[in-house]
Amino acid sequence: MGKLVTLAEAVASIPSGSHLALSGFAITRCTMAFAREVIRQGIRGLTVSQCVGAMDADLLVGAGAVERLIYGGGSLDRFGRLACVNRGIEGGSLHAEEYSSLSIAFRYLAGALGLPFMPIRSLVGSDLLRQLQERSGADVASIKDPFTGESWLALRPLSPDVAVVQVQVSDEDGNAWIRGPRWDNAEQVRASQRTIVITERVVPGDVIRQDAEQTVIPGLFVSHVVKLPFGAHPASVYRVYDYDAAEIKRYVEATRTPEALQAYLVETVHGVPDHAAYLEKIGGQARLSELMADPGLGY
Amino acid sequence: MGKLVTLAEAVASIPSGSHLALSGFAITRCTMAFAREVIRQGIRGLTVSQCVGAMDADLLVGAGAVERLIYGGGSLDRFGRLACVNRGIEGGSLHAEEYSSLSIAFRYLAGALGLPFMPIRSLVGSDLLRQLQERSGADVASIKDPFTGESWLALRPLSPDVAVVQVQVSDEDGNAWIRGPRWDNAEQVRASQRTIVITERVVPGDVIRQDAEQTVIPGLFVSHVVKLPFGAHPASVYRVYDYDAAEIKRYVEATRTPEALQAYLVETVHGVPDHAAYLEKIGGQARLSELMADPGLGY
Amino acid sequence: MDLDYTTSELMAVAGARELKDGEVVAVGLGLPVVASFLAKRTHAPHMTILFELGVIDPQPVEPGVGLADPRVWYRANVLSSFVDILGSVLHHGRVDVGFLGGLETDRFGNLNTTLVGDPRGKFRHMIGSGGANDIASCARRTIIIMRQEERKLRESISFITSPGYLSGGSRRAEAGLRGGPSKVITDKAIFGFHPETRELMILSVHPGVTLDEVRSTMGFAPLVPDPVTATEPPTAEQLRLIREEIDPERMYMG
Amino acid sequence: MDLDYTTSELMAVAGARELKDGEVVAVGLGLPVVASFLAKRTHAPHMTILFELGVIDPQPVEPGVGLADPRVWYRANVLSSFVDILGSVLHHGRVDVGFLGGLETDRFGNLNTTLVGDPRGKFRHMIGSGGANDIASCARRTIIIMRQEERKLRESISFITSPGYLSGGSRRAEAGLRGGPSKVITDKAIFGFHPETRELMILSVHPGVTLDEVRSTMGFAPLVPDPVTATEPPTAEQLRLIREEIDPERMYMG
Repeated sequence: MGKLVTLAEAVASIPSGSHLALSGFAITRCTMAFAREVIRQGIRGLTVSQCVGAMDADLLVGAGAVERLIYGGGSLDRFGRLACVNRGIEGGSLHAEEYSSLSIAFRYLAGALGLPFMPIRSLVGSDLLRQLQERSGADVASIKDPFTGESWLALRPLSPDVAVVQVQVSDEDGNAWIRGPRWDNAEQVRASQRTIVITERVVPGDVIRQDAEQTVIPGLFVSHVVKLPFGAHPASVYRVYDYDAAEIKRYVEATRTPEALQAYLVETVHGVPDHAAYLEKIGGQARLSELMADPGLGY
Repeated sequence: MGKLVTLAEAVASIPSGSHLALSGFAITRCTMAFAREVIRQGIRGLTVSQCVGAMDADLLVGAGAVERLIYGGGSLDRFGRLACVNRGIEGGSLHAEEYSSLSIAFRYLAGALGLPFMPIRSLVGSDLLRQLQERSGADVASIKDPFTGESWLALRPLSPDVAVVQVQVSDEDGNAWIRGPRWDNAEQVRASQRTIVITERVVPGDVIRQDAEQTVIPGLFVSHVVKLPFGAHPASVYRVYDYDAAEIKRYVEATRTPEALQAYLVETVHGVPDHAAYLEKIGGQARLSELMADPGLGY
Repeated sequence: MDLDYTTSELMAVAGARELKDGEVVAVGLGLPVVASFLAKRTHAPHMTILFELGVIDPQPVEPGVGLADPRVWYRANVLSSFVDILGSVLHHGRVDVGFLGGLETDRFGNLNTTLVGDPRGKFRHMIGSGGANDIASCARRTIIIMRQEERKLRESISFITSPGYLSGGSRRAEAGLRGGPSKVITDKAIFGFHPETRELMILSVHPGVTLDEVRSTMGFAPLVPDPVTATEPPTAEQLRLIREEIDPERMYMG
Repeated sequence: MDLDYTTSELMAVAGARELKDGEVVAVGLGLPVVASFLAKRTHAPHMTILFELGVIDPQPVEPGVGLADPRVWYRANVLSSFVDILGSVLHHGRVDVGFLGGLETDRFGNLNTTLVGDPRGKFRHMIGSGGANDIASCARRTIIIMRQEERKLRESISFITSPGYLSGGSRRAEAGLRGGPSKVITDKAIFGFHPETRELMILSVHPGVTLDEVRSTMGFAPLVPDPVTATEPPTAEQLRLIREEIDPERMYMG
């Protein structure tokens, strides 16, 4: 029952066509090494969901691994927009279902708690709702409050096959802490059939047990634990390392055209066998040392 | 805008007839000093809610302050049952609405998130549900899942006037940490119009800001902060002090008859002007020192 | 090691045997705690133990007076909330086994912990549900552990706090409830439920107990197999763990 | 202190003046951050600042590149989640002010951050909603801050990401939405909305800007009061706080 595996082994557990909930938010705690390995293994036809679209989803879309994206909009913060996602939507190759942050969070929450649907005040009156309603087999419906008779919008629960969550600290059973805000990650884990934890540090279970209020991910939800320092690079992991601004800028440049992206993928994904080789490629220890978080500031 | 007040001032903000959500669970983190002051000030006609009925609710019921109890059953663990609650139910003087732990938690959650109702699988087929349905203006209804057509039970949200929560640590604005399991407390705070925090320790805001993942109660929900060491006595506060077994046994004895209870109330509530005098009465520092939690074990 | 054992020890061991490795178990206090920790320390090391108030997989070093006692939370992996445990684990459908005690049960495994009749013909209010109704409604299966007396195993109970098979047959599924009770473990016997009628039936009688003793301490006639087998006694190692490690102060074992 | 000020500084100050002490404010990045921190350090010390991803009342010492930047979370009182901030604060109805930027808005304060037309007649996909739709739907009032250009203040926008007054009048309330936009702050003027028709109307024009300049940089004719008043300029203390403490690197102020 050992859950501690290599990244390649964890990724190999994911069939093409799966629905993945990814933990990234813009440029922080993105599952970047995981996304690169998914591309390397040729897994395709994925459905990807997250509240706010992030660099991990954008890279997977750019590499053609994603068929369907369920999200609340997103960007790379000041570095730019999600160029691959946007090109996919504009060209029609990506089936994107666009919500707001809360409506995705509520869909995860409904999935987490085993609820049949979730009422919400958002989306009403917007073209986001109009687009969602026009889809066949819509995931939105209207419902009447049995107590007041008032009409409400209802959202269908999200139940991803796998949540993939980049965390700071985990034990070997996947009991994991998340430092900083957790955005949708706790609900993603609970809504999903199972979770893959990608962790910067593995600590003995005794450490987790000393401060169990911090355990955002209980091990019972977790199928695989991957120990992978700098697993979010070039995104940041709060209290461990900062985002790599130069490398994100290079990504933004590379995603301006499909051709440039192909060259980038050859260099950073297909041309390196694994995460360790990737880290060497982008500058190795010298570069990574500069990204290490200040223990006081946390970034 | 100073929120830091005396217990008497915080209690004086509560009109008779209010709905209070209390933080106790059986014999831990019960709002005991608060309950004693409510009785002292003669506040009556309260509605009290909590997932699992605890010693704080039982004392308030015993003193005749409670008209209506919305709860999921409860006890004093091995020390005994909720004698005052049970006598009130058996004699018809207490209007008790009985649910399960999860159904109360879901009613708080719906109130917290601004949802019109909450679907649930529990209660179905039970006499708990039958009793609730027989009430006029029932807080349960049936609803159809708009996606599958399946029938579900729906619960009305709970929106207490005031949550009263006994915590370990708070700053002056009411940003508070809860150590140990939190049972329904986070949802109680968010479902309520406002919260009174009763805290064992007040720390500078800077301390809270160093570990803000622990902040279970954001100050924006809080109207009053009361610094009150041993505020839960004779119940326990995890990592601060243990329950006082002898004193709980004395309570159990005192609640066997209404007459004994009156004598107990005179001695521990009406006969002492405030919490400090209560602590002297039950044995003062000598007794309290024995209850202090072992820093390693937390109890 | 004294291989004589008490009926409490036999009940705890029988409960432990019902739990499989890797299962997720929602546990009430008392014998279910002993049974669960015993299973986890023997054949089911990867079992997950849940307490409703927000505790996962504690490692107590002292027994507690109830779920509210921090002794029972000691060295947990997770300290969270009702919504987390009863919502995202139990209500989601992830609990394999719910382990419940009860004051009264009937032929179909319905449990009463709310209102019991007293000799004067009045009702006494007891402890109500807590998480018991949720567990009985949402777990994949439930195991009931209780002392066997005629006034506890009744033809009909006065209040259904936690539903079993309701009035039997397919009534439970028709009400929209999954799961249902799989076993009732008493101090006299282990019972199951008939796969179709859902009536209580004897599976094994404890060593030293006669079939008549089982029948005469119940308020109704259970289904009886022929021949009746004997409950497997505890092993030396199981007894050692209970006595030396799990409940050395005999707090749970009475 | 140089009392000359940039239009960005004027916009931030105008935004800050809209916020009252004790209010709860949901903030997007950029000018809304500067306006909110400015208000909190001057007339509104008990204001609560929320970032959707789970951050309450941070005290940054360096500007960040966006909400995903830990610089922006520094010394927060609370680090939690979308469900906590957008659910139990915003959706519950506790947010007084939502502070939004936008790519395009129309006469009724509807906002588009999803699809904008490009010169070739195609649509370009932008950033979508994030929490903006939730804030526009659930806050008691919203304030929009954006640069004023004819292609940004349009007669009709191509996509409503975040609803304002929809097609005006009582349409928003009829759709079941509370609140609505109260102000649009641009680099030329401050606008409000007519209390009945909900059309955009000029409230004040910035010092040095003519009414014609305001009109000629919009795609439709706003309601115009007579006489037109001038926007109050920043104070020396407001400028000092922005320049020395809140955004010394001019990261938000452009």
